[in-house]
Amino acid sequence: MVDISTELSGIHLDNPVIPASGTFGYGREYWDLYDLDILGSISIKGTTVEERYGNELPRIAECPDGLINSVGLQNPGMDAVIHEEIPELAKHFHKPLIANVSGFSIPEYVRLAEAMDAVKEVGILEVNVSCPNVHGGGMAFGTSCQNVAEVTREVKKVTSKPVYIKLSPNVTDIASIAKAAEDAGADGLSLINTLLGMRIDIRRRQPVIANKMGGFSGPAIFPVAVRMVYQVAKAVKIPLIGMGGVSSAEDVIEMMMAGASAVQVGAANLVNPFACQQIIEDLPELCRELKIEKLSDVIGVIV
Amino acid sequence: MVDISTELSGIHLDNPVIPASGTFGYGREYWDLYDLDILGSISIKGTTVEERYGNELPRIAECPDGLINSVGLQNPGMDAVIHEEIPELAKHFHKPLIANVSGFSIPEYVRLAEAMDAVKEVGILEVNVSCPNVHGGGMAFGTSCQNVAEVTREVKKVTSKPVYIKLSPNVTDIASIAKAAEDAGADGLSLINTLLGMRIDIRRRQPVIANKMGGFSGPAIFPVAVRMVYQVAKAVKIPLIGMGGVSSAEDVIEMMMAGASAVQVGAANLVNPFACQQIIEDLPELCRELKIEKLSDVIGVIV
Amino acid sequence: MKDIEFKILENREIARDVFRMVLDGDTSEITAPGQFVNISLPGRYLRRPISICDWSKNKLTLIYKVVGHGTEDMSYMETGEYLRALMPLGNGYDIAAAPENPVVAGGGVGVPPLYALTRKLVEAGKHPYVALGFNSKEDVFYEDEFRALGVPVNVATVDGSYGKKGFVTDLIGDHSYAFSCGPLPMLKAVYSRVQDGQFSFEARMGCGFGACMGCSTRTKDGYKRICKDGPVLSWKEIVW
Amino acid sequence: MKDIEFKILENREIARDVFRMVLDGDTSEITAPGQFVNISLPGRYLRRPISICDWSKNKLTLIYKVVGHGTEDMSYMETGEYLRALMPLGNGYDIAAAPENPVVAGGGVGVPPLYALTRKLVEAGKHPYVALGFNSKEDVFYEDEFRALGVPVNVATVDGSYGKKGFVTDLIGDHSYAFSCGPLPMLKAVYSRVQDGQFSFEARMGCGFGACMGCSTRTKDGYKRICKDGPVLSWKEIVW
Ligand SMILES: Cc1cc2nc3c(=O)[nH]c(=O)nc-3n(C[C@H](O)[C@H](O)[C@H](O)COP(=O)(O)OP(=O)(O)OC[C@H]3O[C@@H](n4cnc5c(N)ncnc54)[C@H](O)[C@@H]3O)c2cc1C
Ligand SMILES: Cc1cc2nc3c(=O)[nH]c(=O)nc-3n(C[C@H](O)[C@H](O)[C@H](O)COP(=O)(O)OP(=O)(O)OC[C@H]3O[C@@H](n4cnc5c(N)ncnc54)[C@H](O)[C@@H]3O)c2cc1C
Ligand SMILES: Cc1cc2nc3c(=O)[nH]c(=O)nc-3n(C[C@H](O)[C@H](O)[C@H](O)COP(=O)(O)O)c2cc1C
Ligand SMILES: Cc1cc2nc3c(=O)[nH]c(=O)nc-3n(C[C@H](O)[C@H](O)[C@H](O)COP(=O)(O)O)c2cc1C
Ligand code: FES
Ligand code: FES
Repeated sequence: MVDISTELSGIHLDNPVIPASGTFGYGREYWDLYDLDILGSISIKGTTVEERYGNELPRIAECPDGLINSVGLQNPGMDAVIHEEIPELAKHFHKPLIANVSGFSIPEYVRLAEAMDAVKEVGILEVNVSCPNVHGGGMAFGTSCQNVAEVTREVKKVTSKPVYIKLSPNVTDIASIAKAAEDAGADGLSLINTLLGMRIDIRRRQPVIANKMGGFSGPAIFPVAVRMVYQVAKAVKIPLIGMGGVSSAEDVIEMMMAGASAVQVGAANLVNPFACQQIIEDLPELCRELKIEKLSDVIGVIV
Repeated sequence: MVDISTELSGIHLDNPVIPASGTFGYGREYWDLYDLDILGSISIKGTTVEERYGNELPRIAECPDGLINSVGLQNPGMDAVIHEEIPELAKHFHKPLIANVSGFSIPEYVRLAEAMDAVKEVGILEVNVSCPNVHGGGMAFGTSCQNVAEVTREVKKVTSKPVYIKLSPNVTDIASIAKAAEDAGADGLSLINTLLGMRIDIRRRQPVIANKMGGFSGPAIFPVAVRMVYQVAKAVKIPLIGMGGVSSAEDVIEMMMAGASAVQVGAANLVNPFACQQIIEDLPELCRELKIEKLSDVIGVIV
Repeated sequence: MKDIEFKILENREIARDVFRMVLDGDTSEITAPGQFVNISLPGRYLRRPISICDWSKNKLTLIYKVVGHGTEDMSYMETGEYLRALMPLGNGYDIAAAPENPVVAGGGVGVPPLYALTRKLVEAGKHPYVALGFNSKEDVFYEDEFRALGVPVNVATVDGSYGKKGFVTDLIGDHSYAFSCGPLPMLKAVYSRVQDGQFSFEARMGCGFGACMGCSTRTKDGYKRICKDGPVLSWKEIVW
Repeated sequence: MKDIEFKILENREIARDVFRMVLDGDTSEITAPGQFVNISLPGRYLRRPISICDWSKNKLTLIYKVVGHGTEDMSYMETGEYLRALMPLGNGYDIAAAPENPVVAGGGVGVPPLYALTRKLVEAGKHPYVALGFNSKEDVFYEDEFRALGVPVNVATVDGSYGKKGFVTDLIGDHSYAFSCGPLPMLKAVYSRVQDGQFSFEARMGCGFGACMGCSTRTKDGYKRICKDGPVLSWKEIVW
């Protein structure tokens, strides 16, 4: 029997596979498709203090092996998420959730953390300091060590749940930002968020998406994600949730070997709503083939 | 008749298509395949002062819609390039070349610039401050505004040929680096070089390439390249050579609409040695379809 | 919603750049005309949304126009090949809400979903009047198929090369209730001439099944996802 | 070098995970056994280098082992499908340089190029002795085909389940001249037992035709590109 379980800050995960924030909503579109309890955890759609409509349409652009999105954190706001979405989701998923939150100021991050701290279903707080889709928003935080450290410190003060900072890949030196978060008390790190990308509709002579630029993700960014997970794993001691293009059981193992304790699957859910189910089904067999008895043994094996 | 010509710092190009440095060697592998004179220009393999063997094998890793290379600037050194390679190439290509050079210190960049300044076939000096494959080398220069400005200033002092600084995409804010180069006197900019990436062979539990990390390029990076060209075009007034994943006539036009005056084609040459020829053949017809009479009119049309 | 493998029974050009594809596979979950499928194509990352033109047991008809890479790929597919599609998606038209004599107004590749809609309206004992608009004679398709449903059909072309010269709206006048699908300017024009109705919209989609918020659009009743809460929106809720 | 479209005439498993593919297309540019082709596969960015096992006018035989995604894709291809390959690539073996009685030593999927080599040696009036090594009985292929060329053939398997138990080197003893292709440890072992010869190497390739320096390896005569200056290197220039 292959053991594919893993652990994040003391929380046991039956397997390392977690749908990534923003690609799984609050579970509604998936719970009729398969039993959500097969998942390691779920990272819910990025939640803000207030309800947000998000950016104008079009919000999606196709790319080679990926897509650009500029959803812009559309969500019903923290109160609705806590009182409506999470309780509904809890009927279908009975394990600790990952609450992904985005603020537009330090006090907002603090309010979000306080609110989520009180939600029993939330196992981990995932603090998104990196969404490139919000003007004047997360991007600024995510690209400076000082800001990341400050958000981390303030959020840590108001919650006893493990705090994972979700890092932006659009930086010169991701390891130093990771280190800053660790030094400020982060319990773990999630990486990577989307790369900033752009596509142009050459017929209409306009950017494909209304917001011009947006977040690029999917298999195309996998080599960048593996590199960053690897670099960060060498720089910090706290656990990492690796993501960026993961679409198969092989990708999960590659991310874990690079240094991730668990893995999120984003864009893949959109083009194949059964992606996570498939990956979880494939993992044990692949482990056997690779002679891995305990999957968590391979975390960070690459020197 | 569609006019697909363009211009770089006063140099007329019959068309905007230029094979990218490192993917076309010094032309030898291509001149039997098609008439090189159809090309807009050629950016020769990155040349260093001394001969370099480069990195250990394996140097190549496959990626979704791209590849990672860690060739490490293998080249016969400046003297051999100037006295053997360029004269040979000049028998097959009768237009101004782009001499791509890489130093390991400011004095080396200066020596390279001085040497290339004397070569009549060289139309443009492309100063690579961004190759991620050389430890202690180009990477450091390319990620700091100060260094980029200094290299630019010193190189400008010793050559009267147009100097194009080739920028690294592995930075938080490419526009500010571009601006620093422009302010220091750069005549133009080439972007982007490869993204730093990594792949792991999960069977061997080792990085695929000997050097662990390497330069990631190909269609996968196209959305990042378009975004950066667009950002830089908005920040500077000097001409840009856009590159990163360009593989079709449509890609050329997308890059130009983002702000590039000419376009380099890299990885595409490796998987299809006839790529540049094909693109040049396709351009006029595509222009007609898009009702573009003069291709250079679309440079930077995206506001 | 299922990810279903279909076998191509037919794939041929029926008007300029417009192809009809007939597929063999499980159609049992389709609940209403106006729903769509999201097609997976090798080498293209996103799926392509195409309306269900018609269906019967194990048979699905799509009509698509070649406008880009994905639809071009589709046009090269041959009988006997397989194609995967996530389906059925979207709400579809609500036939029960229709009055006795609705107008069915379609333009260009907005026409296909209206075929099964009209068939269903007729089967439900209603008497739709069908108005179809195209750019030019070579673009016209399915006029006869609509007629075969036993309903009055009128066609307009922008250049006047076939049917009446002008737009769909020139065929319908003012009307109390419309079912419509077509390009945005057409939808707007129809909208302004009716008191009520159901309109089908397009949007660039990430997922097509409601998960990504890529297609969320503002309505008078709050935001709605074109892919899941639409593509059909009611006259009353639309904001232009 | 041309990018040639081939039609698949045959593609079947001839040993465990080992397939023979026979292709119809232009082979006129092949100059020597030991050259290879670089195969383009839909959805895979890089091409896959596979040695030419044998060729005649418009007919090309490849033998490949399924070891990853690309070779798995190949194994699913069917007769009548098309496949593009850049070819011919590499230098190939120099038959003229061979003595009267060379040994031809191959291991696993290093065996295929040695087939055409042996045929050419025989045609050139030489008398090669063929030694083939495999892991196990189920992995053995082409023994009969080599024999049909009228040359002595011996087979070894690592587990002794077929032929002699042991390695290729156990079949050849010391020898003056070898042609060899196979896994690195085998090449090394053969190298150490001969005074001269030609050895075919593998490397991860970017282009396969000499442009990218992705496969450059150090030799006693300076660096050589496995894809262009190789894959066959001479005994004298190899550095391990
Ligand atoms: C609900 C719905 C139903 C549709 N029904 C039909 C139909 O029955 N017949 C038909 O011909 N067309 C229909 N369309 C439009 C069809 O989806 C596009 O023409 C098609 O996606 C274009 O793909 P492409 O690869 O050829 O174009 P490309 O421009 O190469 O596609 C690039 C990307 O843009 C998207 N895209 C491009 N145009 C559109 C568009 N108009 N709407 C949504 N996404 C687009 C593509 O899906 C892809 O992700 C429908 C669209 C929607 C949203
Ligand atoms: C000159 C030459 C001749 C060859 N001849 C044969 C032959 O006749 N029969 C045969 O079965 N195999 C041969 N090989 C090995 C064959 O190229 C690989 O087995 C094949 O590329 C694996 O592809 P994959 O997609 O299945 O594996 P994956 O591991 O999925 O491939 C990933 C990447 O690594 C490359 N790669 C993986 N293994 C190798 C390897 N051993 N050598 C070079 N690149 C590799 C692939 O080409 C691809 O770019 C030859 C290799 C070379 C260099
Ligand atoms: C449509 C979409 C919406 C997203 N929304 C969020 C979000 O709300 N919060 C967040 O932290 N990341 C968000 N992301 C980023 C993903 O969680 C993930 O970090 C990124 O997409 C890389 O993974 P992938 O390549 O598997 O998609 C979103 C991604 C997509 C594609
Ligand atoms: C094999 C290889 C070698 C390269 N060598 C160089 C080099 O010597 N100097 C340089 O400036 N860029 C070099 N590059 C980067 C390319 O010139 C180009 O900037 C990059 O690959 C992005 O373009 P692409 O996606 O079209 O390949 C190399 C790229 C590849 C793939
Ligand atoms: S396309 Fe994803 S929600 Fe509509
Ligand atoms: S693979 Fe490119 S030079 Fe050999």
